Amino acid sequence: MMSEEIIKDVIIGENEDYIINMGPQHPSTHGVLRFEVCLKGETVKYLIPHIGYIHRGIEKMCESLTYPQIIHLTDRMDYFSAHMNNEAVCLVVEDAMQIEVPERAKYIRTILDELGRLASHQLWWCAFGMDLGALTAFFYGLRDREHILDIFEESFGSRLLHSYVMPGGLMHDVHPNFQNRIKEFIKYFRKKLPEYDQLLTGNVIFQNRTKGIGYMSKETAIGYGVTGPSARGSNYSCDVRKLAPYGAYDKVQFNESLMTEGDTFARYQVRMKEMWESLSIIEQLVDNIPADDYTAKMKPIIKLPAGEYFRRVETVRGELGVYVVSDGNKSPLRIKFRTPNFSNLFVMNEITPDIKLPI
Amino acid sequence: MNSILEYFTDLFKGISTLWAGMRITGKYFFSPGEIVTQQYPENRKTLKMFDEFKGEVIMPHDENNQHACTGCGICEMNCPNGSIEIITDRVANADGKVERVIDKHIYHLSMCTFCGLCVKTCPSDALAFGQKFEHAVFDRNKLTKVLNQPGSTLRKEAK
Amino acid sequence: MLNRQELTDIIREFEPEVEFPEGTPLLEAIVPAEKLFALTEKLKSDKRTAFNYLINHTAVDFSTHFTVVYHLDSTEFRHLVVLKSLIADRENPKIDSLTALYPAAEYFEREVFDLFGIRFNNHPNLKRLFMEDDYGYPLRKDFRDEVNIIER
Amino acid sequence: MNTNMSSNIYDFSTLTGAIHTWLSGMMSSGLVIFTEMVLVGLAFLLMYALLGLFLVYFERKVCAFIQNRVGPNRVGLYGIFQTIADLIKLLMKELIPIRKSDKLLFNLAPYIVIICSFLALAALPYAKGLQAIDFNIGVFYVMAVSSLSVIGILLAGWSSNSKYSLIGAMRSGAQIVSYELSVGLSLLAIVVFTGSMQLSTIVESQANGWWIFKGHIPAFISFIVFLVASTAEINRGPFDLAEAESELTAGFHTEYSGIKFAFFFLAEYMNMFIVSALGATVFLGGWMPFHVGNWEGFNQIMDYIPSVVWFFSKTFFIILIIMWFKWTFPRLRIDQLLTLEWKYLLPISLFNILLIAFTVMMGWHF
Repeated sequence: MMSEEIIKDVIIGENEDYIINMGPQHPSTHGVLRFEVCLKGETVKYLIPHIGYIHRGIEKMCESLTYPQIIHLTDRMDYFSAHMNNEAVCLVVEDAMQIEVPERAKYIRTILDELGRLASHQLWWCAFGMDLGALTAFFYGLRDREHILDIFEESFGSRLLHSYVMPGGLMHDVHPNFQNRIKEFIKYFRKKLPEYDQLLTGNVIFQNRTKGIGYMSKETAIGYGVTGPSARGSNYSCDVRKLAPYGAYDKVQFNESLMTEGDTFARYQVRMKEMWESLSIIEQLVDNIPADDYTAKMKPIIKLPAGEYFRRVETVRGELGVYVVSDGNKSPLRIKFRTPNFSNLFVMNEITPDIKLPI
Repeated sequence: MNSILEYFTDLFKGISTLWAGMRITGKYFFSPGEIVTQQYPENRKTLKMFDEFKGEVIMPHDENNQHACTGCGICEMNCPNGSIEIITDRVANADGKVERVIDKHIYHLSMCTFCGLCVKTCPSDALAFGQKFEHAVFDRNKLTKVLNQPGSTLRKEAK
Repeated sequence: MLNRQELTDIIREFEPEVEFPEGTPLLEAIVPAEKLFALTEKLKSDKRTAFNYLINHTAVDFSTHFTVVYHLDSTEFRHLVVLKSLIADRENPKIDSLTALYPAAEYFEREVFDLFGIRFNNHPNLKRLFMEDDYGYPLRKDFRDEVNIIER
Repeated sequence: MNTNMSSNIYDFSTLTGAIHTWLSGMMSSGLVIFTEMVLVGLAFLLMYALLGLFLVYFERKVCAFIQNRVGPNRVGLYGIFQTIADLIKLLMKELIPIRKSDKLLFNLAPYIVIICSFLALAALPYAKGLQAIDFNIGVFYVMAVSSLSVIGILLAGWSSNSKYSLIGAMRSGAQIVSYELSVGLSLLAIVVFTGSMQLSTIVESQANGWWIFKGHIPAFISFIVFLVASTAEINRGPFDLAEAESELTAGFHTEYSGIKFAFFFLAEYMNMFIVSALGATVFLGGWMPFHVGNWEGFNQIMDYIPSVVWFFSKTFFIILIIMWFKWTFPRLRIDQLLTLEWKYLLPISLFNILLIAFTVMMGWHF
């Protein structure tokens, strides 16, 4: 006698997990992580993220490097928010040594932060479109991002990993063309951004694919430590630029983009709004860069007084915390980067079940 | 009745949003002037990098084959990846004093991350960034370069 | 938003054994390891403090002992506290897990376990996050790997 | 209205007739048929290869222009030999055997897919008098044959022992089976107008105007339905769920390499050609030139353009639209795909048939 349970279990295999791997070589994960996705039909039952494929032991390396040398490593943690990562370390060092950064440096840092945010959001937009199958979006996003990278290249010589922010200010002054180029770019991009909306945001296929998918409540976001645009889509106000302004953020008017729906489309809209906000922040700052020194006077060898320091900045993807334990030497005893993606990723298992496979 | 109305408004709204997207792509299809890609090897002659471009670390020499590097080793100390090695030599100068001169300034391009700390910290401004960007070679050893040219000497500042 | 003194008083009220070091930029509280979970539970559930957001959790190796560090924030009041616990036992370091209070702690703790070898009691899934199972604990000061790490 | 007088100069039946009489003079009648079959087969093989190569190149150029790029431009002038270079690369690639795969079915699948697309070519009228077999059920035949390729896709997905392939194949099966309905119903609209399923008759009936103009709004609706449904039936974006590369790496042909992959690739492009050619024949008048009412002079000029040119330009117009779809829209999810078919396309086309039957009954069409 076979009971119904046994028939279901053994013969039909109903309780058997059908697991497919998304990554690390899968086209949608680009070699950085692996999702172990368990399916029932086309519906996701559960999803386990596996990370560490590009873990480079930066924290260990930092223990034998001086602070200016650490900065060039922070670029590589998240290369789309290289400036913000640099700035986070610089803020810690400046805090600890009590250095007053010149206004000019603060303004330029803030402009660079926002330009970096724009460049990253453009790349996010095009990669998001590509993952959904709209390949043309990918090229439009990259086309516009090129203008920002050109601005970066003209001033700092590199397009992606520019260790340009130094403790005390900047590495060298910006190119004389800097302001003009930014103004040109803003004029150009204000015309192109509505096209993004027409191509993807309004599209009925796109809206059906994203609305109601991956719902994350505010409590889930806080509990898992999700920050940045992902959390702001759940009406969780967590913008460090507003909460604890650094740089020149206290001198500009901007709104924190919040959405209440908490689904993928809300998170998408938060980022689209942030692009407009970034444009307006840059517009407010670019004409008012004060003529000043680009850096404060710094000692050739930077030694932090013994103690523990913690600073947070808002990177593109959320809150980056830098925790430094110094014993008075020129390199830290322990440095810990609380990266936003580490926390943002692990909420995946909470929000993905019961949605269809193309996430 | 309402649901039927909804059905048709949904349908036509959907079609209009699709048409909006098709207008954008159609516009670009018929405007070849918007093409932004560069024809890389063909435009080598006209391709000009920005002045600040970090292609590789070079040591500028003047027309007398002289450079400004004193061999102090600050760049070596500041390099986070150990991509600079300096070999100094002790040579007796005209006055009979023994003085430190640079023998070889070795630069491993393969390890360099272009952070710019060596150029920034150099006290005598002996290093700079070059404009060359085509670094591909078939032999990894070719990426290790000696920056000071053979026979070059230290530039003496006019006192 | 409570200021530093008020927070100090509240924490002292919850747990009299807590020490508060002077002259730190943020409010720090050194908690005995076995009291950590109880104190954090109170800090989270109390209406006045409402520390519901674990920003950061890590450990520091001071060669003589480990310090486990928690940065707690309140999304309601936006005040911040740093909780620390000292673990003197280097051979078999152990501390209570905070996963029951903060889901975010699960992965922070797995990372700390992976890099320092500190075990967390009551952790639902304490496996190594990055490294292989038989690899050492790389962020300990006495860690040596002749093959993969070149020391200068 | 006798407009076909001047287009007779391009009538291919004189050419084929001449070949037939020349061959009959040399050999027995059975041998003549055999030789003609071989000739036709060779001609189709050549056309298949050339069209496949050209379509791949065309697609790459179209998507490049849409995306502000130049597209292939290195191999030959404007990169016209790029696809030939790709083909040589594919031919030289290793065929990777998959462990625990069903060897027979795994090897059979690409052939099924490519044979199905090959079969459909036979019934299409390419020009006046240039048609391999003029079935009296031509529309039915083309549809039946082109929907057979789902068998090959399912076999490929099942036999390659890969989860991605299996999911891709299952999706593809569900998709093709359901969209087959809408394609059929939208073509049925024109069959009702014409009263015949023979493709040559359908073309002849459009001598005084294409069905998309003659059939008023119902014909236009069925044209739109046909475009959408046939795009879905040939697994192209935005309906390319079967090979959604950001989800299933490559769907049902994940495990294929070399020439077997090339077969799938080529068949996909040829299917696109076949549905476009069918659409052009049924809705846009096939090889019939464009005529406007009583403008005799204009119509005369149009007649001087060869009918082959008319056929291929119409076909490529539809191909261009299908490519425009692909390079604009994001991909649908599987449930939305089925919703679109069963909730929107099918009721609309059913209602449309009713409308057309009424129009024909009242004789309102031209």
